[in-house]
Amino acid sequence: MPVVPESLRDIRAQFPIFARTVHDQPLVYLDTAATSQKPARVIERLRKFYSDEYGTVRRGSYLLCQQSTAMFECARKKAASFVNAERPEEIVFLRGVTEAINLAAVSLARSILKPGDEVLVSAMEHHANIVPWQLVRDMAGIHIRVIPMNDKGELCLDAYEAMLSERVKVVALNHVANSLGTINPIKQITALAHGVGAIVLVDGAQSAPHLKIDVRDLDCDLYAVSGHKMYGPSGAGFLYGRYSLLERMAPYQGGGEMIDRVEFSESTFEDPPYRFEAGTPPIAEVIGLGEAIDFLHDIGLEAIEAWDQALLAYATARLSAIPGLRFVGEAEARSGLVAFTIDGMHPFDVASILDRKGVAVRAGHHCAQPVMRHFDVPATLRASFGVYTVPEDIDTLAAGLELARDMLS
Amino acid sequence: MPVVPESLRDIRAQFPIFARTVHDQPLVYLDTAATSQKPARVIERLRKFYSDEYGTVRRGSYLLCQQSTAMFECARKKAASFVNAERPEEIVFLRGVTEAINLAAVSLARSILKPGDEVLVSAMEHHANIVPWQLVRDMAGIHIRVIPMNDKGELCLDAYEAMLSERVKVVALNHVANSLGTINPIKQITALAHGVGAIVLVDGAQSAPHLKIDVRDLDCDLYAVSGHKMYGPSGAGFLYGRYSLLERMAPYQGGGEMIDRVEFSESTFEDPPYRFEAGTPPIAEVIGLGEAIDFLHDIGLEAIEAWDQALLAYATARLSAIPGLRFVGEAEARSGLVAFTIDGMHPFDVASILDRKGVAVRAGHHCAQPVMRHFDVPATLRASFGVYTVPEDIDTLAAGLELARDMLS
Amino acid sequence: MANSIAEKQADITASFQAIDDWESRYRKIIQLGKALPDMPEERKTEDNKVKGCQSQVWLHAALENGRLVFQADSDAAIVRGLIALLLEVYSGQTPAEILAADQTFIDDIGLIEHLSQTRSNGLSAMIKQIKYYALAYDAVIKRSGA
Amino acid sequence: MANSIAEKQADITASFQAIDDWESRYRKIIQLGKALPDMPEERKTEDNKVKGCQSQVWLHAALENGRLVFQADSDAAIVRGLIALLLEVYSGQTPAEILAADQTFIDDIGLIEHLSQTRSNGLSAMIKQIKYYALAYDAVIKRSGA
Ligand SMILES: Cc1ncc(COP(=O)(O)O)c(C=O)c1O
Ligand SMILES: Cc1ncc(COP(=O)(O)O)c(C=O)c1O
Repeated sequence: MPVVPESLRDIRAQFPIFARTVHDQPLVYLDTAATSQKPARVIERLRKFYSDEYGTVRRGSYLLCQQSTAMFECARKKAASFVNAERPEEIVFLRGVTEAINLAAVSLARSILKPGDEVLVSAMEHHANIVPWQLVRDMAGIHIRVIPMNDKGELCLDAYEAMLSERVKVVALNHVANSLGTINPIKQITALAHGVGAIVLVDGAQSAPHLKIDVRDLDCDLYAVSGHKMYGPSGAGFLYGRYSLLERMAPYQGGGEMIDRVEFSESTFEDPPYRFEAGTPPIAEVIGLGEAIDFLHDIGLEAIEAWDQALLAYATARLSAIPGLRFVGEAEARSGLVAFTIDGMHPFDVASILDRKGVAVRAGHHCAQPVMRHFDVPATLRASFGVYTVPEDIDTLAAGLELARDMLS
Repeated sequence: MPVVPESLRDIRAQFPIFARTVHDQPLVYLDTAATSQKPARVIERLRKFYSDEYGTVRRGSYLLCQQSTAMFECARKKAASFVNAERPEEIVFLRGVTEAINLAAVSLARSILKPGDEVLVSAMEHHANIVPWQLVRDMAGIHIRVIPMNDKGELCLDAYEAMLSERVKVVALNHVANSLGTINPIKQITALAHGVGAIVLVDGAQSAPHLKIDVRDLDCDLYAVSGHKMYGPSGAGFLYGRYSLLERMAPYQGGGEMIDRVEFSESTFEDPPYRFEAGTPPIAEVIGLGEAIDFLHDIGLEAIEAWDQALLAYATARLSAIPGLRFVGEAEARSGLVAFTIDGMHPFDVASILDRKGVAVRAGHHCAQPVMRHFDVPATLRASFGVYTVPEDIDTLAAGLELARDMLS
Repeated sequence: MANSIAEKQADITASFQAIDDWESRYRKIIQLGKALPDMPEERKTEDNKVKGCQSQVWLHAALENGRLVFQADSDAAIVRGLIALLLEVYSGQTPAEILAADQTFIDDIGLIEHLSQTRSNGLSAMIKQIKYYALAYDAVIKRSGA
Repeated sequence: MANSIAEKQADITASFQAIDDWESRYRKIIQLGKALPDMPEERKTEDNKVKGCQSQVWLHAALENGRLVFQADSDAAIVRGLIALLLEVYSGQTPAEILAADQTFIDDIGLIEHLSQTRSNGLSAMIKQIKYYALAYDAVIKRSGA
């Protein structure tokens, strides 16, 4: 059993939720890939902001507004440094990855994509990186093509290379697949895409909580993050965009503060990132996200990454022993989760029984129906890790799986 | 000076922000039209949810998720009853009014609007109800026409009637104008619009915090609300939509949980309201908004409406005495705010001096540049009220204006 | 004569409330599911599928002598058990009886108190679907009776 | 010879820090604004407008004998006062001196500590614009000098 490293030793105590029970059992939370629990300092940051500091952002001439604006812009700096952006203006705040990809798809369709252009997505995408492209497809006259994967859940890079041509304008894929745990070789993919002049959009929903992100090293053009999966409040996330690209991108939503001048006949728009932030943003939630980034930095992303790998190895070994259990997703490079089925048992039944033992895992298609069809399963069970996960959680999960087997067979 | 009614007597004590000072002065917060301060029970609801109850919503088979979902759907019921919708499924949660109108514009453009159709907006709209229509105009081939207003800031209903024809498919206007305070006669406007078969979208950003909303009585088709202006958290609001209309409307953002089935070739979508709620919603913020609605109901909307009118009358009388002060917006029916200029003084200078006296008012174009042009002013000062506003706040404002006059002339 | 819906619901509720640990209640539900006759494969059509469930659920209804006869199935064991309970209560009742029935009993058996509130297991979707059939057939009966 | 930027900044900071109530500081700023010569109307063009301000702000720059001469104006009195301070410090300096200067003094005078952080009064936009001009003319000088 791996030993919790020094920097994570007291982490669990910082998450108030673990003081509660579920069906009279201690909470074993293994659904961080859906959303993470929140440390006390993030909750306290929200309380303090709403209680003592609350004001709207931008353009107010009074102190509360100026201070809120300064805090909001400070969160932008934190987000920029979190992904190693060149400048804070490369960060657009929004609700999360779903909105980020919708923004990118619509904005690129309005400004850059031409009829006949191709958008490549991978076979292991979350619906959030499929449906937005379908929604703009007809309007923009583009084609969506799918980069295939093998049965371990790894992208076929040869096939990818063969698909690249001058017609390919966007390559959109996740850094880590939420249904499989696969870590995709973004740097390599980006280099190839740039060879044909394509823009690379990375869905970082699952990577941001676990891996050190460096958009300059990856050399990607757009990188989307959900704050609620990385210990921040619900309702806030961000899109990193290379500034020279953001400048070429048309606005997404229209409204206040994203405009320069409004006439009924026509409007002109602000520079990025403000052009993309129409209306009152999730002010407190963005400031809370800044706090979550500090929380992650204080632990150290190297330590987080290493612990995630240790948990993954332990879970893989521990669950392999369960009769009939088959992993779905066995890529060499993985992060954050194990997904599996157990012969003869429906994931929903198993999850319902686990719930009674206090274990929160996800049963379902994980918003990745094409992945389920690839592996020919209706659904899988997924146990995903956070900074608060300990090996004992995996043991409890394993014991629960044994009980489920007993009850269901 | 009006006397604070019984039901609002202790309200101020429920808002922790008033314990603080601004530049060593007590806080006089007169920018509720931009965003409201938060009562302790809303802040506490967030803390409790994040600390003891946090989970994602929909489709999880474990207790935290099921309970979060129940709370989230309970907030939907509260929002439905707040606007007197027929059923909870008529409520779509989103970030706020800006997103609501963008959703409506894009969705209607994708499903209902045809080239040559007309969208009427009023001359007193916030940019949030102008720019979204401009963004879809070219794609949909529609025309935007403007319902004029008179110099008191009232809509010209004769002109409106004359503009109505079978070509008009949407009439989009605010219930209360944020730059003028005008209350528009929505019921009458809706009846006329329905006479030519047009859909009526109401921007309720400024009405929801002050007036009792009854979408069935108004008979409007879409009604947009920002939670952060009505004592709820930032990051959450909702769009009411008549169910039979929502069913005809195409999805807006694509992603998880809004789909039924996803293939790379095509996807099918959920029924409303889920079709319009792609991705992880602002979970805690929606639940907090439900608490804010309870807060408003506990005070009683009649009392809130009456107090708002009392403050408006007092402010109008009190500020009329200030030499050179001109009101901008003198409609018979008004709510929530007074907007004005003072001869020879720039609003920005006045607001900066007021800030030093602890008074937070807004100086600017209030995201309504066409209104500024109509009244031929670069900007105005706006003092807007909330449930915590007392007549003494207006007195402090008036004293601050006198000081500004002294310093600036 | 068949027992009334209310009587059957009371019986089921009592029999579950008599069991005081969750595990035994779950085991009982799972047993009930096992005892439920399989639905013929040809009835497991897209049309008969109940939308909005994590597991697959099929429901088929037919009117026989003024009574609604339901067949249903699921690929998940616990859901099958719940289906067995629902069929025991509703199948063979008249549309009017079904429409008049209180549907909260499933909340009362202390097994799945929270499940029916969410869209997670398709139970509420299935109860809704049963009511829809009852409503539709009730209209049919009234029209042909007039 | 003209004083250095640093000296001027130190003088201004000291003179403001000597006043300890905000009202007197504001009155002084407003007076400085009143004393600022008006910018000719024909220079108040769209091109000379500084973007991102609540009040209107215009800035014009010209190179004279290797030194940058600025003219600026605003329709708001307090901003005019701040402009007067900026021109006193920067106008007449060489591009290289401006580029090398520390621009935080405006934060130090205890009047507008928070304003320069936000986009609210155009001050930061104006300082940025001054630096842009310095950068541009510095390049011009280097090229013509080489
Ligand atoms: C890979 C991936 N992409 C996108 C999303 C959508 O993120 P959100 O729901 O925060 O918009 C998720 C989370 O469910 C995800 O795991
Ligand atoms: C009338 C009106 N419409 C729309 C908005 C935009 O609301 P939000 O910023 O919450 O999206 C506002 C608020 O500024 C408003 O006053």
